[in-house]
Amino acid sequence: MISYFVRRILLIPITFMCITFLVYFVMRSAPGGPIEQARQQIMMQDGGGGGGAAGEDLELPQAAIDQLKRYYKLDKSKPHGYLIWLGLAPDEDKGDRFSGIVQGDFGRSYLWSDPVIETITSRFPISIYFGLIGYFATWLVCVPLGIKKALNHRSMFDTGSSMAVFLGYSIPGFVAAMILMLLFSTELIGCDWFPLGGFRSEGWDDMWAKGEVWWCIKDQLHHTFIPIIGYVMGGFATMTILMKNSLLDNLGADYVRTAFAKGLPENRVVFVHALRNSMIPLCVSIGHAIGLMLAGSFLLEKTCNIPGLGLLGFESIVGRDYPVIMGVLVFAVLIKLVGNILSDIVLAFVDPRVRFS
Amino acid sequence: MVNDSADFGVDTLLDVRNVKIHYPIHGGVFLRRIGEVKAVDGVSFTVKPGETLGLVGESGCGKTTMGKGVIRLVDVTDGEILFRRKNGDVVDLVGLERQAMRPVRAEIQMIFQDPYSSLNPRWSVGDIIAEPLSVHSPDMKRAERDEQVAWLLEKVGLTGEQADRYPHEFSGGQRQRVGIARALATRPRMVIADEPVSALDVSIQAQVVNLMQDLQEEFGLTYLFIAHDLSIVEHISHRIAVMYLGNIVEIGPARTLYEEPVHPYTRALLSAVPLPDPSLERPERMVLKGEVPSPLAKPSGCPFRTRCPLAEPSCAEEMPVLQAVAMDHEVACPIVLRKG
Amino acid sequence: MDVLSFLLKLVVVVAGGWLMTTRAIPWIFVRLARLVGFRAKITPVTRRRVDRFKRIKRGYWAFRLLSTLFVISLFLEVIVSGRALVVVYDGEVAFPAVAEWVDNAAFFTDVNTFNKASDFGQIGESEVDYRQFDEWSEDPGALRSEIANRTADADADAAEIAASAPTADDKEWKHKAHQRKVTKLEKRRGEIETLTANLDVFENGTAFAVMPLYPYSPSEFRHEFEKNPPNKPSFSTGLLLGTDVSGRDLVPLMAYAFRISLSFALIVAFVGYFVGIIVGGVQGYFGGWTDILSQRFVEIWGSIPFLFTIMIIASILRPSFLILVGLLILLRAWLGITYYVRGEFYREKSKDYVHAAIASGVSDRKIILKHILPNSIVPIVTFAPFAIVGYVNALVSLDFLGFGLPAGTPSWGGLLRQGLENITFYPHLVIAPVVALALTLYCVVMIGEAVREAFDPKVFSRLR
Amino acid sequence: MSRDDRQKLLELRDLRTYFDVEGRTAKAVDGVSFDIYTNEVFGLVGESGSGKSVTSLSIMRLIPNPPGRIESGEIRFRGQNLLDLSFAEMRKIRGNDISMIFQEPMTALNPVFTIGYQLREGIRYHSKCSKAEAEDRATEMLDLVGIPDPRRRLKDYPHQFSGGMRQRAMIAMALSMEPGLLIADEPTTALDVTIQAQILELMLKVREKTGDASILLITHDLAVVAETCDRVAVMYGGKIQEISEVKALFKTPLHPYTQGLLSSLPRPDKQKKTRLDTIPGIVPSIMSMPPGCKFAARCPIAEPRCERDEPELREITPGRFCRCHLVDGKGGGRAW
Repeated sequence: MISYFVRRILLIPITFMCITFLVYFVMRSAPGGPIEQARQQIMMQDGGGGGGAAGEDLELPQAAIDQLKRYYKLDKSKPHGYLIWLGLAPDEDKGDRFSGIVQGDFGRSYLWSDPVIETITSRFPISIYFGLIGYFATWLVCVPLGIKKALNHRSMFDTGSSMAVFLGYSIPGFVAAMILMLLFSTELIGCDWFPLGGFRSEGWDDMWAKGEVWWCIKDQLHHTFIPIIGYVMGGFATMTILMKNSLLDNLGADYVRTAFAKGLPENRVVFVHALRNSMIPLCVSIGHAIGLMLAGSFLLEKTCNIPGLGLLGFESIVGRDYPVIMGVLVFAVLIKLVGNILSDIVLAFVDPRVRFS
Repeated sequence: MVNDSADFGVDTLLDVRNVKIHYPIHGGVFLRRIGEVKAVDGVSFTVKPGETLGLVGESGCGKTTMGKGVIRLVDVTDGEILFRRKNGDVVDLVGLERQAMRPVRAEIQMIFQDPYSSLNPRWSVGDIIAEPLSVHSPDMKRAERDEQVAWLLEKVGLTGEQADRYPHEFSGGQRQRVGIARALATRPRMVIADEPVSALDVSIQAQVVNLMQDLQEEFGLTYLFIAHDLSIVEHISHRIAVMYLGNIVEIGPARTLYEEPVHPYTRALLSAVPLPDPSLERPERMVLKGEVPSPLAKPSGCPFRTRCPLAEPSCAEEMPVLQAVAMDHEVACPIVLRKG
Repeated sequence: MDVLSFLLKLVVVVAGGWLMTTRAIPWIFVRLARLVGFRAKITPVTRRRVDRFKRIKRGYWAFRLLSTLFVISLFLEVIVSGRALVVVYDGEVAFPAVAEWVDNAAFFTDVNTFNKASDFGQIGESEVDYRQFDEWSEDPGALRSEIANRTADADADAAEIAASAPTADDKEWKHKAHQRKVTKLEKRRGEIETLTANLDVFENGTAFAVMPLYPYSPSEFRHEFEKNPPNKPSFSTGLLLGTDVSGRDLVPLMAYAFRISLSFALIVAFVGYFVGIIVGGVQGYFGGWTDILSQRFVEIWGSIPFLFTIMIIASILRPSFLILVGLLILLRAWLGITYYVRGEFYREKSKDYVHAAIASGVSDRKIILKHILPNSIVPIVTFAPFAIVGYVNALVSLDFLGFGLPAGTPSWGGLLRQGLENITFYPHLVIAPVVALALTLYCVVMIGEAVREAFDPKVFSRLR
Repeated sequence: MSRDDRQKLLELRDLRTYFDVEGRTAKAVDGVSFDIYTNEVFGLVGESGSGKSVTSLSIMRLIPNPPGRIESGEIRFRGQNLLDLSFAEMRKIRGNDISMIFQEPMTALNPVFTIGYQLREGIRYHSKCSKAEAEDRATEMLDLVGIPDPRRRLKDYPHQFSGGMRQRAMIAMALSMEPGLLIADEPTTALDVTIQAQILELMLKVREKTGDASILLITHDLAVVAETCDRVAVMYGGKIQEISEVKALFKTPLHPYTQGLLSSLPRPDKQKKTRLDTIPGIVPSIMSMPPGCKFAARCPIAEPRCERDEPELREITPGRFCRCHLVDGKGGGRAW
């Protein structure tokens, strides 16, 4: 089993390099790179955008282009540039030091000129905040609901709640958040209860400094409510049905009959024997949930205007901010890979039968 | 064709020589080969035309793997399997390429244990029986093929009209009959029957056993009959080979083996078989201690020594070989032979 | 008359769609399958499952409804379009809507859909205004009043021109300007004459047009309203769903977006499954190192954060429909099913009926295609509806973020994006796509659940 | 000891257990009556679909519902009708007075709990003892069923046990409360012959050590019955066809079905027959049972009335019951 995990962990760098190289390659090959960006910026400043065709090279001096190329490693071959970015080849600009992802140097953002790593680490906790609350809220809803549905299979309650669950499945989380905002953040039906997006109110930091803790918490919860429902909507149908079907399967298992034959009461058989087994697939979902957390965050953070990693990724793509794009990608890939391993660890933890080999 | 067919007896149909079937086990960080399951570990026997050789043993002893190895459903690691074809050629099945194996497949067929999974649930019974025909006689006309299928169905005690039905419309015993009809479609010389009756009800078992015997007589079939049920094997077989952990421990004529078993394992196995007669005074039952060791961690020397009542320190040293105790009767246990 | 013809058209559309869906298309599929070499014969096992599916009313009717709607939507160019189905004008006959349909269906050729206005009794070199043509042909009085209006306008202008006629001592440019006005007026007079001459054709009935059910195209801007777009929905203006920020009618937008979304998802699911089944099948059937290596590859590939990657690529490529389909297939759609198919092939491969086939000398290709695949593909069917939901949502998400289909393509996600920007004042831009999306996907999920139930009915037997 | 001196432990009276399958009723158990005396091993033999397993589950009231239900009948255990008990009262009986072991030792144990946990659980539920006491009892039981190093093995999970060991653990679990009746539903079918011999021997030995439980042994294997049981009931088509002392049954089977079954077994100890005797035809489907005698269609001596009228289970000679129109008790049974 240990060798299995060692193998999995060894696969992380390989996977990581494959993916990042692929994206690096695509972005280097694509038109509209940083040079183009700089050129357009200069044109905007000079001619005010008046009739300047993008094709005219005259407006940027060759020396400047060369400098830019050098800065963005466009004068190197793609693999070489990639290795420099990764920190596995020396960077001339930094005195031939190795300085890249491996050393924790993600470069600087074009848009904000901050070090990428700082931008990401400042945004990351916000995504984690919503992701974790969302995930646990999903559990809180799905597990009891799934159990009740399984125990009342084919009853009115089951059929009725299935309708609701399927409706939840057919509406993506960000759309659900949008509906909620429409209903409860606008005057449409006269219930303007929640803010229209945002992570916190404007003056939150001031109020916090002033020690208005209650106000701050209230404000924070106020802003949290709608996005969290969006997060929950994103995964709750799958999880509820998984819980239900898994419990149903286990209730029909032979060992449940054995437990009854021992004379155990129904509650103990259902909630100890069957439930313990049917939680296994749910626990394993934690790794996937972490991956999904990020995918969902692109949409929800955009919808609810939450300045997390997802919105950062979105803005960086819109602004062609390559160092940030690559930085977010690195994070996304790492989160996903760690999530996969986490799933395996959880599985090994909850299921004594599992012996990876 | 094999060169050394000289020592291949004229009256031999199948000659299995020191066959080994090992499965590698991968493990470690880089999935290296860290060991192997020795499912079949040096098995030799011969089968004469028209006879039935029974292959018995407990689950995991390698009897099914051996059967599948003969028909090349699993890859043979080492050894030779010589087979005499209809035209008199002797081929080594182990060395044959897929393409070369194909025509031979018409002459060796197999009957499977599970009458449920051995028939494709989405095919009609007629299509199932016709498939080997369409592979081996692709030029056969549709009508002729249907005729063949109907004839085969009647041979196994079903009716030609049942060709359009699907497997789930049949009972277990009837399905097994379909399986037999499929095996006979290409008129094989040899049929490997892998526990053909153990999934069937008692009252149906006898029907299928009788059918198999009738067909053997009519078509001159040779059976390799694999089973764990000693009484059925004894009934249908001319000779019996007893397997334990990938090796044959005793081989001999059915009656002899049953009445005068020599190897301690054979004796234990026979004494464990319950008899359907409470009035029978049976000798002291020989209940074996413990269970069959995992083929992953096969004991050194004699594989049976961990459970053997006669085991001596010398048993751990080398693998016993089959030695003749009588005409056609061989045993792989030097201790018994020494004690007489 | 108007209502009657609308209802008539509606009945024709629905009945046609129904017949296509329940009769023609299944027939064609069966023929095609037999042509390719499948039996396309329903085995009793499948029969039982189909019967069970039919007994689950919700799912069955959702399937009928959705499949009919989708089949109908394949002919949207002749149902919801500003172009006429048929225009006849004095011996000129054209089928512009049909031509457009053919043009879109046969995307590899270029079918002419353009009909010059002047060829059809209207004025100008641009395309015929079919709605106006239809109005005139139904009621030549409309043309007459149009002529009257134009004449009145022209007369008024003539009077004004006459009044402001430059005298000899005016500057030359004034003369020139006057001359221009006069020329223009003459041209307008000429047009009026043409129209008057054409009045005949409209009056004696040799001009007529058949308009589609809803005579507006998704690409048309409805500027006939006084307010700047977006326009809110209202019955009085006839804008049932309102317009988007650029003034396009939401009814055709919704309809075309339905078709695009569903066909996108269907193609992605179908091709993705095709690839996934091949990969998973090869892994499961052959096993060994092929399996180990390709599984590692699948694992690495599956770790790509696909939404983010598609966003990056889309921001660079500005993808078309097909490129987006390709990207989604490449990065996601084939992956999930490989695990399943691989497992299923492993399981089926070890069953004795496969051994029997091998022992009979059946080739690998035949074993895979005729034995294992039919037995392992059936459960895959139960995943398909849920996958389709996923791909519709993926498209909506990408469109919403602005990295989806090219700007201007009718799309629910694009509308949602507009809706989010105008959420406070124009809620219809959120409500319309949400309702359309939710209803469509709800139907798909209903189908999926019914299929799952039909294939694998779960039982709860209570012990106490 | 004549049978009248012995106490009736379990009396089944006209038990009917039906299953509703796709709108039709399958009469899996259709009027089964028999008695089990204290301290005896009672065999219930039959082929698949004969209703023997459903009978045993009905006694435990472990019929999955839906689709199954106990339609009518009485199950008297020590004079008390189990079908009248509340679920709570029934639970006190299960595992305590009547316990059961199942066919599939692989799936009958919960994979995520240790053997020790599953053993202790039942002990503690019924005897309300402390955890340490339960642990001791569990260790003792494992030791009794011949599992070496029992205290350590208690910490193992079921998958770490082999099939035979799991069945031993099941027996330990079933006998830990010294039940009056042990129901063993095909306990050795999934095991090899040498292991089967071990398990059968163990079952008999352990029940003596723990307090002389009666055993209801359900099997399809007549030979197992011959080796282990005192009395036997033969089931076919959801009905008891014959009840007898084991020796008498094997000496002179009365019912044509029993006769056919016995003669179709290959007998290595006898002179070799070239062909086995067979029962023609197939087992009737549980969904469509014939109206008359369930065996009539396959019976070599059937008369027209057999297809029409269901025969009664009659006492032919004292202690021997047979459900056949044509058996009269005066040498009607054909010795084979």
